[in-house]
Amino acid sequence: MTVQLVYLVAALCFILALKGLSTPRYARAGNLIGAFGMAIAVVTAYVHGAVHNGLLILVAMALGVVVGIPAARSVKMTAIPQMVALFNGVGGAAAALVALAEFLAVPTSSVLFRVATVLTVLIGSVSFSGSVVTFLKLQELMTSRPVVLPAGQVVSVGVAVVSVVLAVAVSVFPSGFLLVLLALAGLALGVLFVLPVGGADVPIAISLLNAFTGLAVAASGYVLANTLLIVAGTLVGASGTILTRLMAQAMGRPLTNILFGAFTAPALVAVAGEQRTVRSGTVEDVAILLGYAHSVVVVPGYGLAVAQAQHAARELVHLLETRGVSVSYGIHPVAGRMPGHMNVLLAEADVPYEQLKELDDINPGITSVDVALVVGANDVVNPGARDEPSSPIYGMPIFDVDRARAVVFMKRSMRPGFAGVDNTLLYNDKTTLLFGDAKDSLTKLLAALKQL
Amino acid sequence: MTVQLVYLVAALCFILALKGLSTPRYARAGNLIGAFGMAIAVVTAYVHGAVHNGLLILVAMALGVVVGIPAARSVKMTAIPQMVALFNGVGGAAAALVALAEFLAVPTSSVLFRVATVLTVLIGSVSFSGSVVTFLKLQELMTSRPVVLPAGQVVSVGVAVVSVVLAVAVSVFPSGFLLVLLALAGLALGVLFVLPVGGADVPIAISLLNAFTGLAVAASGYVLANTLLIVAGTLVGASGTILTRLMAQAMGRPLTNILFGAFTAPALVAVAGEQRTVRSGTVEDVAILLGYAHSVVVVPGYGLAVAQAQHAARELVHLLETRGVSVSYGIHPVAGRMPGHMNVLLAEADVPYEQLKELDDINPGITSVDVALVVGANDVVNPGARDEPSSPIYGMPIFDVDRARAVVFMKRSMRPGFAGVDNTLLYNDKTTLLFGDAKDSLTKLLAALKQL
Amino acid sequence: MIDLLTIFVLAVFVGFEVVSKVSTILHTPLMSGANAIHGVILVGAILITGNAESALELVLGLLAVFLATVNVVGGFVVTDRMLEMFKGHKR
Amino acid sequence: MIDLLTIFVLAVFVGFEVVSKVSTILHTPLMSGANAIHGVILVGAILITGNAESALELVLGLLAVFLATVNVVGGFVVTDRMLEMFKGHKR
Ligand SMILES: NC(=O)c1ccc[n+]([C@@H]2O[C@H](COP(=O)([O-])OP(=O)(O)OC[C@H]3O[C@@H](n4cnc5c(N)ncnc54)[C@H](OP(=O)(O)O)[C@@H]3O)[C@@H](O)[C@H]2O)c1
Ligand SMILES: NC(=O)c1ccc[n+]([C@@H]2O[C@H](COP(=O)([O-])OP(=O)(O)OC[C@H]3O[C@@H](n4cnc5c(N)ncnc54)[C@H](OP(=O)(O)O)[C@@H]3O)[C@@H](O)[C@H]2O)c1
Repeated sequence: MTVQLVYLVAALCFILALKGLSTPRYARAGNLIGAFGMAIAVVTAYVHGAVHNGLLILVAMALGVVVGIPAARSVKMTAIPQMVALFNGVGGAAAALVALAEFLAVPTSSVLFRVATVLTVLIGSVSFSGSVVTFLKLQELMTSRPVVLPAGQVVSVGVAVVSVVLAVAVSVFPSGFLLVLLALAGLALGVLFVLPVGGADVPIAISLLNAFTGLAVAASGYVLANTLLIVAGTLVGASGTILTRLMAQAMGRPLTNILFGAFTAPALVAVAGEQRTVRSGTVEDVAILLGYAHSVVVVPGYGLAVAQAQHAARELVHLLETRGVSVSYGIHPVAGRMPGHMNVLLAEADVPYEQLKELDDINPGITSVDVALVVGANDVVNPGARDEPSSPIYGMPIFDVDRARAVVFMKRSMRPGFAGVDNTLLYNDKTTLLFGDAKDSLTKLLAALKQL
Repeated sequence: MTVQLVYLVAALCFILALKGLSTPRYARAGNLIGAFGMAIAVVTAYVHGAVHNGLLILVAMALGVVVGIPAARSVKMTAIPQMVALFNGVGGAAAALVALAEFLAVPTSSVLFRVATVLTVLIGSVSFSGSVVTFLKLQELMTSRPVVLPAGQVVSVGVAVVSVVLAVAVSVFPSGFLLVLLALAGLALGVLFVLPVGGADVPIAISLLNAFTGLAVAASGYVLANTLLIVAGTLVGASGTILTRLMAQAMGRPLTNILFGAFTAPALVAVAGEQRTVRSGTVEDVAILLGYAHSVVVVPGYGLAVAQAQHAARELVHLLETRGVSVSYGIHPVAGRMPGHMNVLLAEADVPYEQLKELDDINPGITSVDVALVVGANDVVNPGARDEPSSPIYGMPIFDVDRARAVVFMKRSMRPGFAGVDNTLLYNDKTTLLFGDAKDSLTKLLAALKQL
Repeated sequence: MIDLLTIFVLAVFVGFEVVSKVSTILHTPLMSGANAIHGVILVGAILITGNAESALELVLGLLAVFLATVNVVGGFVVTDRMLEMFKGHKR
Repeated sequence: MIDLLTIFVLAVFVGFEVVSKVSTILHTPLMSGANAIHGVILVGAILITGNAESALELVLGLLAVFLATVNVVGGFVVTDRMLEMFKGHKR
């Protein structure tokens, strides 16, 4: 009874944590409340439930702490997505293992119990292997482009069918062997699910896998008849689902297209742009343009994150401000590697929160902006998304920097952005291109500005 | 098992009903879904649970239908609050009776069960008697002014203490007699709670009693170990609490002040205004003022509801529009007898939804309004709420009609509005007063306008 | 028992969250709609009466059934009437 | 059983409602915060391991405890790090 009460309090803490995390003001407090709930639940489980093997459990937990804390402490802010993916994967694996162990202990219980077991094992392993692949992709240990295996769709459907058959089989005849097979099928399914998802869409896949792990935990709650696991898992499952949908909406694309787009989309070939002329400037040109402007908007993107140029950008903005230029950052919801990622990166570089402006803050006044400085962004300023219904990214809200007085692009080449769509703004008369790695360019620009 | 599933579906319907009712678009569908959930739950309870007395139960339900439907069908829209109060009261009484009957059947169960029983009986009876008193007040079968009994506060506290003692006693020694005493104490408490609440605050009290009945139903769910009652009752309890708070916020006053204000507030005496001059106009003056205006804002209030002048107002507006005057209604959130009440009344009079404007729609453009026609409203246009920190209604958002070019007040006398605060706008040079019942005045005004 | 408590806590959150952003326009229908929902006590009243063993229980139960029915039927009908009026005027 | 299902349904609503209006700024921390919460599987892992009777169960259980601990600890710490950065910059 008291144990159950503690679990209830922990569940309450988790709800409050999610509530807090959805409002900037209480986000940090929310996270701490969540951690508190977790702490009391774990201590209670240990005190009350670790009848045997108490010491071994402690050792395993200590090992987990030794691995988890330094990893979480040292990870670079640009690498957050892959870290989240890993943590998610191990959570899924843990859920699958718990269900497996419980099944080995009491294989002969009711059908409902077996269904819950099967769900936990299957979803947990999908989540684990899928997360590992997203990790590999984001860490660039493998290509981040969509990987479409030969006959990939057929293989995927085949494995899915096998999984369902195994799942039904285990629910009917309890068999440890079949359950292990099911786990293997789940692992394969997770890999097949994530392979065709391309680089910048990976965060969406992570979010979905996060929701999956939540569901696996909830199902394991049925297996163990533990209300806390049910409530917490379901909360994460539901909120993860909604979050995934919100992200897809912020990108202006349906979820199915994001996840299965690689199978169906005609391979996008960027229209070769070499025929058209572009104006490439020197660092000095751009320094003059910026140094004598009245108002500047900086639009950072994926490239800034890759180049880790956030600190250089902050310094540049600071220098401009001391020269009396009014500067703000235009933060697109899906700029970067993860929704909201730019905010985190710039916050890390100590950029005051108030300088970060959203689409609706920037666009209405954009015509009176002297220079829009686009640092490693591309799709989020592509006028095609606004004007060309045939464009694959048509409908995604963009920063209307083509309506500013001048545009400076910092990128390394004429290659298109993530969506693989050519950007006409690169060929616009207003536009000056400054080729090179974003961090290099910004550093040089800083030096040049100081000379002015 | 199947019975429980039906109850779960019903609970789901209730959640969806509440969700629907919070968005104008799905409100009606939501209500129907709620009714559907109720229907399946009741049928299931009858089929499965009416082991004996099936026919008698049917008769009782038929009687309920015979009473309830005609009442709900025929009630005037101005009388909605008292109707809701009555329905709420009978619900609370039913919950108390259920708990009482269950207690008589099995008095010797656990303490937790008895605590739930005691809560149901107490809250249910408070809700019943309180609702009856609000009904009497709103129906004007008794004074709608706050009634402060001699030593009222002492008596209330005394009855509350007795109730708590009885509640604890019954929880410890199961005694039907004490439980009946507790029910009586609850009835007294309900009366004492509502008596000091004044006319226009009564809706808040109803909303709170609504939440109470929800809690009583939830508690009765514990008594009967019925999840549906717990979920539905709690939903109503929680949403009723939030709704009560939202209403109090819309009035710009803390809840405690609304409920217990009569005990603590210095009796407000309207500053006698006879020394100051007011300009009272004839119907013809006002007709000319309105007929040749470009833009008019009509601000209806409590008085319009009392006078049932909504149809006359609609006709007037229509006539003005055919003369080319642009007219909109300014609907204050707490105008009328109930929050949102004006919307219902005007919707009944077939006023197009789009003409109903809120504070934020009207106030920014108010300076270019030629005439603000205030029909039976007072507090919601009192500039004191905006300008005089010492005013009891300071902080309530108002329509800034004093900034319009001219103001016409339709009321019967110089008496202040509900809050008992004098309104300086009545003495303003811009203001023309048209004394008389709102419906009469509007009808005469219509006739005069047709002569123009 | 603890499950019922969990259900209670979760239902509190659902109620709070669902209603917390509603606009004042809908306060009246929402109040009366919620009012109709607590008429679900009718289910309890039927169960009690259906198993009543003494005359007193029966009388109390039948009274509860009657009152709860009034609450349910009246609540839903009056809410529907209000909302019907709203509906005609929207795009 | 049905109680657990009710709890599930209610928790779904709570999750949906609580998260449905969050701004994109907070998507990343919210994702990683939710991630930490599903590490509650640690509770299950402890219970399983604490009652393990065969060596296989014990090994599986301990592995689960280790992995779940990584999830919990890492998740909360990384979320806190992110939010700490946000915090310094607001009024
Ligand atoms: N944030 C999310 O959650 C999320 C999730 C899924 C999908 N997406 C998608 O990701 C895209 C994000 O748009 P975005 O404008 O931020 O990025 P983008 O359109 O992918 O463009 C990034 C640009 O940065 C340049 N770049 C790369 N590395 C660089 C470096 N080291 N230095 C300088 N420039 C570099 C690239 O050009 P070069 O190669 O020529 O240098 C590229 O044009 C959108 O299509 C969005 O839908 C985002
Ligand atoms: N709506 C809600 O939910 C709610 C809830 C609680 C409290 N309140 C409070 O109620 C007040 C509502 O403000 P309000 O401006 O609508 O009303 P009000 O300030 O109470 O004023 C109503 C006016 O109507 C006049 N009147 C009454 N009967 C009339 C008739 N038959 N014909 C013409 N005029 C008539 C009265 O003056 P005469 O007597 O001189 O005619 C009175 O000045 C606010 O103080 C608000 O805080 C509202």
